[in-house]
Parts: sequence; C-alpha cells; structure tokens
Amino acid sequence: MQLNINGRTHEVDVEPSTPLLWAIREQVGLTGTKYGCGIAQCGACTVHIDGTAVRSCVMPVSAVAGKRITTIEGLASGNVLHKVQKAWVDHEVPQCGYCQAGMIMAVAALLKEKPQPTDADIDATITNICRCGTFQQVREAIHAAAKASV
Amino acid sequence: MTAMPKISRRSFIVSSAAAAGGLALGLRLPFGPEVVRAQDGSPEINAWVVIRPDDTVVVRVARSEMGQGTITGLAQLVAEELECNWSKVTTEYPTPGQNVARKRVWGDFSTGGSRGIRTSHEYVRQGGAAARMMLVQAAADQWKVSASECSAANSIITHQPTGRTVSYGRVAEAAAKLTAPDPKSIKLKDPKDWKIAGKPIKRLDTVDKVTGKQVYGFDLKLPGMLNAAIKECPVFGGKVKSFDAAKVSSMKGVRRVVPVGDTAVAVVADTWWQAKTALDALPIVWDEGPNAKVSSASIAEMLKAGLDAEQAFVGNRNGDAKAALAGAAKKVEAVYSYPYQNHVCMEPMNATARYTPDKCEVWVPTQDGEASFAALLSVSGLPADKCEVYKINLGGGFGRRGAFQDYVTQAVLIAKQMPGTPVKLLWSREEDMRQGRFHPVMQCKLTGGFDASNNLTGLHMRLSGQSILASVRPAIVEKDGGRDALSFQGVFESGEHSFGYTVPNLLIDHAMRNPHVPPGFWRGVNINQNAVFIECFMDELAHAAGQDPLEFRRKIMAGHPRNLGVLNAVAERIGWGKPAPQGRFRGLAQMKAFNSFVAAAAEISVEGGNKVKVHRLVGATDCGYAVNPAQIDRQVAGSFVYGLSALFMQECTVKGGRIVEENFNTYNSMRIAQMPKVESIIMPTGGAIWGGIGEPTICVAAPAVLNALFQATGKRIRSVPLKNHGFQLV
Amino acid sequence: MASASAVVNVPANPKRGEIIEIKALVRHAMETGFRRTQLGAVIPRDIIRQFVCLYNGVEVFRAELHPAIAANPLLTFTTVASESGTIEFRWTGDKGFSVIESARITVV
Amino acid sequence: MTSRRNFLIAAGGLAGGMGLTSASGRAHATPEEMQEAVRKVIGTSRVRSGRVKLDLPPLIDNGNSVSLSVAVESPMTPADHVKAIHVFTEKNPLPNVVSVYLGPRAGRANIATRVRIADTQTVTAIAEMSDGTFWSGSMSVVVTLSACLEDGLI
Repeated sequence: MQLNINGRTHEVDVEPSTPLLWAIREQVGLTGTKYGCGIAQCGACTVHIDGTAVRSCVMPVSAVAGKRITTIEGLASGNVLHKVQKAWVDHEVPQCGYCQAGMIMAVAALLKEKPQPTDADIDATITNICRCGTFQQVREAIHAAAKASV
Repeated sequence: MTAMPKISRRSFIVSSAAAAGGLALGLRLPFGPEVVRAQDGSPEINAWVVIRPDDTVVVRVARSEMGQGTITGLAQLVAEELECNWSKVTTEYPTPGQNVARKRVWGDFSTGGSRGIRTSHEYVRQGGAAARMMLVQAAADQWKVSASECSAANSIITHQPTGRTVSYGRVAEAAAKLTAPDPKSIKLKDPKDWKIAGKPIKRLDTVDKVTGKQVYGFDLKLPGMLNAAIKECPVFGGKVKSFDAAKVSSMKGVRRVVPVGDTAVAVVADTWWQAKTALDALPIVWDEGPNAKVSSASIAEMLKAGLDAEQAFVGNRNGDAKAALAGAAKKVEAVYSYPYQNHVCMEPMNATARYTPDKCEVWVPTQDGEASFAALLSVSGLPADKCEVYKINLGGGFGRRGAFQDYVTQAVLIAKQMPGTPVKLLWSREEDMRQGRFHPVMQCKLTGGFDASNNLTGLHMRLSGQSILASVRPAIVEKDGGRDALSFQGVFESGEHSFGYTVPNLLIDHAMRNPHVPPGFWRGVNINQNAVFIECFMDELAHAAGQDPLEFRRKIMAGHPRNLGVLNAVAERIGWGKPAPQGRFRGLAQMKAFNSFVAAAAEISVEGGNKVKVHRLVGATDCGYAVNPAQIDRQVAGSFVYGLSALFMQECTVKGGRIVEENFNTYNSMRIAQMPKVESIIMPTGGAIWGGIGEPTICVAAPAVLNALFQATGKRIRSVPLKNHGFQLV
Repeated sequence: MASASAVVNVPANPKRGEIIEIKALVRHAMETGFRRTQLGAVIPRDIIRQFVCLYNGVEVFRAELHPAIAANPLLTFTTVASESGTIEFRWTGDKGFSVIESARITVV
Repeated sequence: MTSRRNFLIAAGGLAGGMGLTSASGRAHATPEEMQEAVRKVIGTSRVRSGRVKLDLPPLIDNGNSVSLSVAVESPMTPADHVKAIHVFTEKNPLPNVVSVYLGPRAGRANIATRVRIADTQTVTAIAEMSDGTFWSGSMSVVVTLSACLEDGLI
C-alpha cells in the first residue's frame, strides 16, 4: 500500500486495518506523531489528511490511501517553521512536549479554517489533552500565531 | 519568515546515545595528563562543566528534565557562577553508570519531591564557581600574572592591569589540568547579584518539541530492534497461570511470546502494533489470588473503620485535643475522602533493553537514572561495570517514573530471553492505567471545638488510609516505629511540610490502612488529600463560627508569617473583601509543601446548579529563591491543571481486585476550554532553605475551588472527584 | 529425607578432588522482628538461625543467619569432592523450625 | 599495616564520604553498634584491610533481596585457610548479617547469599584466618530514594 506523507510517497507493508499512527511511526519511521490513548481521546496522534486534523490512532491505513497526509515533520516549509511552531517557541508552550506535536497540528488546521479564532472557537476545536497543563500558553500562542502573517 | 533554529544541541546527545550506546563521558584518552574528556574530546574542567574550543559550555545535569524546566534552571545556576556566555550553554546527562564509576560525583539523580533544584543548587553552583576559578587560574598562568588581577565575565577572562583577554575555550585545556580549588575557598554569589539565574530566561529545550524531532523513550530506534507489548495480571498480587502462545505465534511479525517473571506475559514482534494485536488475541489464564475479592466499597469500609480506631500514629500534637473537644461549647465534625488516582503520563511507560552476558544496556525515560540502574543491576545479575542506563526524554513523569522501575525490570527480563536483540517494551494506555502506582486512598475525620466566644480551642484530624512508604520503603516506616511520617505532609509537626496553623489543643494522627492496590508518589503526594481535608475544614470551622474564612485563618496563623504572606497575597489579588462580579464566588487555601509556602484563591461561577466554571485561579509561591520565574509561572499553571483534573474528573475504582478505568474515556483530563485564567505570584523571601516548585501549588487548587463551590451552592462536597456529585467543569 | 520446602543443587558426578559449588535454598519468610502491622504492633521474629552442611556425616560448612538474610535463604559455598556418599543439609530456627535435605554425590 | 582503629576510621570515612545523611533511627544499628558487634567476633585482635573482596550492587532499588558475595584470598590448606567469614552492616536494624564457618575442605573461600539492605550504608566482611589474623573488605551501597526521603520530612 502507498501512503503520501509530507509530499513523499511511501510504500508500507501492513494489514489494511492497521491504524495510520502505527504505519507512520513504525513503517515510515516518522516518530513525531505520538500515541497517547489509541481511542481518539487525547489528540497526541493528530495529523492532517487533505488539510483536515484527524486522530490517526483510529484511522485505518486503508482509508487514507491516495490522500495527502501531513505530520508534524512536514509542517514547516523547508527550514522555515510554521507560524504555529514559531508561536510555540516564542511563548515557550511545551513542558514535557509529548502532546505538543498533536496540539500544534490541531491548531494549524484550526487557523487554516479560521484564521482569527475566538476563544470560543479554540475551546470548541482544540480538545487535546496535555497532562503538563500548558493550556494557558497554548491559548496565548494561538492568538499570537493568528496575528502572525506567515 | 523565520529561519528554523538549528537542531537543538540536545538532540545530538540523544542520537549519539542511541546509536553509539551512550556518551563516553569520563573517557581518559592517552594524551593530556589526567584530563577527563567528553566524547568529542573536549576537556572536562570538572564534573559539571565541559568547555569546547569554540567556547561552547556543556553543563552536566544529573536530574531529569520531564517538562518542569530543571535542566534550564540548573544550567542557569552553573552558568551564573561560571560567568559564561549564556548563548553558548548547552546541557547533557551523565549516565548512572558513570556516576557509580566516579564515586557519585554528580550526587543524586532522583528527580522527585520537587528537589531538582532546591537540593542541588549549592553543589552545582560550587561546580560552576570552581570551574571559573580554574579557568581564571589557567589564564593567569599563561600570562604569568596573579589570578587575583584577573576577572571573568561572559566567557572572557580579562587581566585588569593590562586589559589582555582570552576566551574560556582557549584556556579550557590548561584549566582542566589544574587541581580543583578547595571547596571551602569557594564563595558563592549573593543571589541579589545574579545576572543569569533568577531571570525568566528561555528554556534550552523547546525547539525540538515543536518540530517532532525530540526523541522520547517511546521513539527510540536501535538497529535490529524488536518491539514488545505486555500484559501483567490485572489483579495486583496475581500471577500468570498459563498462556497459549501457539494461538498467536504465527501471526504476522510475531517473534516470541515470553513470560515476564511470574506475573506477566509479553509478545515480541517486528512492530509494536503487531505485538499488541497478538497480545490482545493471546489467551492468558490468571491466578488472581485472594485480592480478586476486593472492591472500592470494601476498601472504603476498611478505611472507615480506621476513622474511630483506638490506635493511630501521631504526626502533630499540641495540648490535649480530646479533652478540649470534650469540653467545647460547640463542635463541628466532618468526614472527607480522597480516591485512587493514576498519573497518566502522556507517554505510557516504556523501556528498551539489550542484553548479552557481557553487557546489559537500558534506554529509559526515567525520573531517577540511578533507580533505573539499580533495577537493571538487580535483574541482569551482571556487575555494575557491565551495565549502563541511558536516560531518554520523558513524556511526563509526575512521580510514576522515579521510585518505580517496573518497566525496566520487565524490559530486562524480556531482553534476557533474547540475548543480543534490543527490545523496546511499550505499555498500552490500558496497561499503563491498570498497572499504576496510584495516589493513595485516604479518609479523614475532622473535629473542631470552639469555646463560648467562638475561638477555636481544639482540633482533631484523624487520617485513615494508605501509606506509600509502608509499601515502597518499609525500612523507613519500621525505623519510625511503624509510622509513615510522609502521610502527614502539610500538617506535620515540623520540617518541610509543617502545619501552618497554631491551635492550642491539636491532634493529627493516622490510622494506617493498607489495601492491596500499590500506592505511589503522585505529583504533590500526600499534600493533595491533606490540603483538601484541612483547608476545606478550616472553611467549615469559619462558617460555623460565623467568621470570614480569611479572618478566621489569620487568627491562628500569627506564628506562621510566610504562610500568611502567601495567603494575604492571593486574597488581595483576587479582591477578597470586595464584592465579586455578579454570579461569582471565591475560595481560599494555603499550605507549606516541599519547603515552599503556597496559597490559592479561586473565583468560580456555577450554572444550572452543576456546571462549574473556574474563571480565575490565583497562585502565590514563596519558594525562598526563584531561579527562573517564567518556568515557575508555567509550573504553577500546570499544577493547577493537574489538580483540577483530579478534583473534578479522576477516580480509579476497584472491582474484582483490579482497576476499572483503563483510558481517557473513563478517566478524563482537563482540556483548554476548562482552563481558568491562572495568575501566578512569585514572592521569594530568601533565607537558608530553598523551596520546591513542581508540586507545592497543586494541592491548593482543589480546596480553593471547593470552598468557592460552597459559597456558590451552599453544598459542602467532602469527597473527590466532583463528577461523583454531578458537578462538571466547564 | 526430602522436603518440599528446600532446594539444593549439588553436582552429581564431580571428579575426585574437584572443588564443587553447592547452592542450598529453603522456603522461609525470615520474619525480621522489626516489621510492624499497620496497627503498629511488632511482628515477632521468626527466622532460621543455623544452617549446617554435612558431607558423609562430617560438617564442612556452617552458617549463623540473622534477620538481614533475605526471605527464602540461599547460601552458595564450595567443598572438595573427596568421596562418594551423601551430602546433608540441615536448617534450624525459631519456633522449632527444622528441615533436613540431602543429595547423593558420586565421585568419578 | 592498618590497625583496627584505622579500620574503624576508614569505614566511618567511607560512609561520611557519600554525602548522604540519614535520620538517627531508634530501631536501627549505628556504626558504633557495628563496631561493638565486630569486637565480639575479633576480641582484642586487630583487623587488617585486604584479602577480602565483598561484592554487592553499588545501587539498590529494593533492599529486600540483594545479592552479596565474599571471596577471600587464601590457599585453603590445612595449614593456611579461612576459618570464618562474618558480614556486618552499619545501618540495618542489627549489625550482624551472617557468619559462616568453613575450613580447608571448602577448597575456596567463596560464599554468596541474599541479604536485606535497609539503607544507604557501608557493608563490611571480616575473614578469620587459621593463623588467628583478621582481614576485611568493605563496600558502600546506595539505596535509591531512601536518602532523599529521609533528609527532608522524616
């Protein structure tokens, strides 16, 4: 089966029911996307499929063949950080950092949909769990990223 | 447009550790007499400081970074005394094996009890100062002048009379050959003069965490590595009776099905998903043992009996509380309870091991590399010089990854059955939640007595419940006559968790009741329940006396000025004594924990009788010295998230001797929508003792909110979590 | 006399004069006398006090055990395989504890 | 040659050098009590350091069952052999751990067992030789976690 990840085509040899998360991590070897629950509760595994934020831990690979998949490793353009990543650095959002790849992917998709999200938009859309409790910085950084041009 | 910052220097360490089997610290190369060198050949000035020719300063950090900012804070302290250029600072972990080989030159690796900075600041600052003195001496020797004529700043040494300068990198080689100064001759800076420490400097480890490059234990890749999934008997104390490996051994990718000790079974496969899929299909018969009869209800009964038991261990006594209560004009009594809770680190437990009869290595996200090493030594049976542990980044710790090294033990037991093959063991979330080391259960009966003038004359706080130390370090309990002094955190007679009130007749005692569920150190440890018990009851007493909760506390806090200082600070910030906005209600709490004085003030509203919105949560911390205020603010906010999640949502119930809640669908955690506005007040007052940061404030969030909830609803909720009472955090 | 509670490991057919390693383990809680119940009461000491190894009736190794010996005491020691016969192991302790185990040895 | 007095000082120095403190335990032995227990074994003799190799893991996470071995340099002949080996701890509840009695028939003076280690401390083994001399070897062990728990609250 072929997966299109971060603009490259990868051949993967897995059962069709294998969750996309594990194909990305164990077949393609991109480990920025994390496992947190396996039941689409925590959001640590969030990636973009055709630009939309999806929790990859419950998405079978068979459902995404031919679709455009973006992981945290593909978010930056070359050596230029995505504005969400930039805001995350400026606001020092991460603590342990484990959930942040998923959080950033969810936020990047939100900003694409709603470039100037309100707090209510954020509350409704960003439902990722962070056990370190970085939410205050996450909110600040989302607003900062929304103000940034690129 | 922003250029992508260079790959963090830490990633080199991780990748080299992963590929080459670790740092070669302490390697003595044939050239350079007596100079200890880092892997790249750069000279070690002393155990804490390596300086490369390009002036890069590598600060060695023994404690683990798990998000709390410790590596940055400790590096700030070393750099402050070293007088180096902060932009040239990077950090690395020495390994536990090197610490053993070098007679524990880096001291304790344990990263818990909010001790990362507060108990190592002195020796790391001395390490920085000693290195500076040696660098200055080396420059002076080179110039043939007296070191007293030279000064150091920003990684440059200047000979004052002539203005000659040289950078650290140029004299590092010579400095490394000098004898270290007598520790007694080292004078540390007055914190008032700090330029790097004490400042809200940016963390050193952010960039890789936003690009996906940061390698956590769970991300480790080694050549030829296989992956293991494990299932341990879900009933604590139970064993494996049998398993039918043939049923799964032909499944795709499966390499081995192995027993792990006598309590667990693991499937080893090419990928973890294959291993987990096969494990789910593997028939396992458990010998559950007698604990299979235990339930949450039976545990609660057991604890309830302790509330009125004759025998109890005393943690704090003053006057004669029982007599005072017997003669009180008015008495108030309440019973509280606190449940089992799981740490639920975002990264489930994992460890990677490679075993051969000549060498056993473990890569593990750990809060205590030495505890991991000790577990490795014990299980491998190999001598210390044939073992090594490489610390990998942690996706959260919160107390689960320190004293408990069960995943290391398991990984080595598996690897021993497959010599030469590296095996990465990863727990599923379900395994992680079933096999926790849980926040202990506790009940508490509080009785307060007033005289005719509504003065508090007597207080009895009877704890009944589980001792962590009796399970984890029984030797310490035995030494104390059976008492677990740690169970009195926040209400103890003295020390870093001393009680913050003076009551003329006081008795705080603990009827130890130990169910079979294994308890652990859970961020804040026993301050969580003790703060709920005592701080909510203080509000109950104030209410019974018809007094304002703040005024009531102040009367019995005269002898506790630092407790009072933080309490006053949050009260002032929240606007205590002034009317709250329409529909909003306030509550307060304070405690001394891990040698820091902390307080919180909450402002909440309740909609529809059960939807609780926490609008503001003010936290104040007097930690003696603040090494990085920006990171302290983040720890305070984060601790409130941890504390509020626990208060509203989290309980591990027991049925059939096992934990019922196995994932976030039944054991929830806060999301951004529920996040209050956190205002952190950092108010260090100096002194000889440094306080901790990661944990203290966690305990004041819950009682502050519970006290506000009473103001809002008139309901005294005396058991956690609030979901059991129909309340929801919105 | 064989006992289910003891496990001994003696090489069965050593060469004459060979130094052989013997392992002897017996099931016993080795209650230290320092542990307490959760009510604070001391749990009385109950340990194995002595272990003796006899080679064809002659004592070749003896140990006095204290509470610091871990539960299910294991002792590893050596002896010279001098002759064929019986190696006997005797554990005695508190509350009349007594276990005897033996192993055949045939020197070649 | 090291006098017994020197040995005592050396053992104390090792423990102090760990830089770890521990509460004075009511129910626990002290280094002095260990010396008293040693004196009971050696009488008025002196102990020299050497010939005895004591081995334990330097780091211990669970002190309930810790591998311990002692190897004494000795020809183990009728004329020159090890008569006994005694193991002592400084900070366990009692100083004595085990005493074993052996002779030339042992062939080698190597023993091993599993012990309880209550705390970070120095463990010492003393061998009594057939010529009446006593030799010793020591090892410092660290019980992880216990030190940081004890120097604070307790």
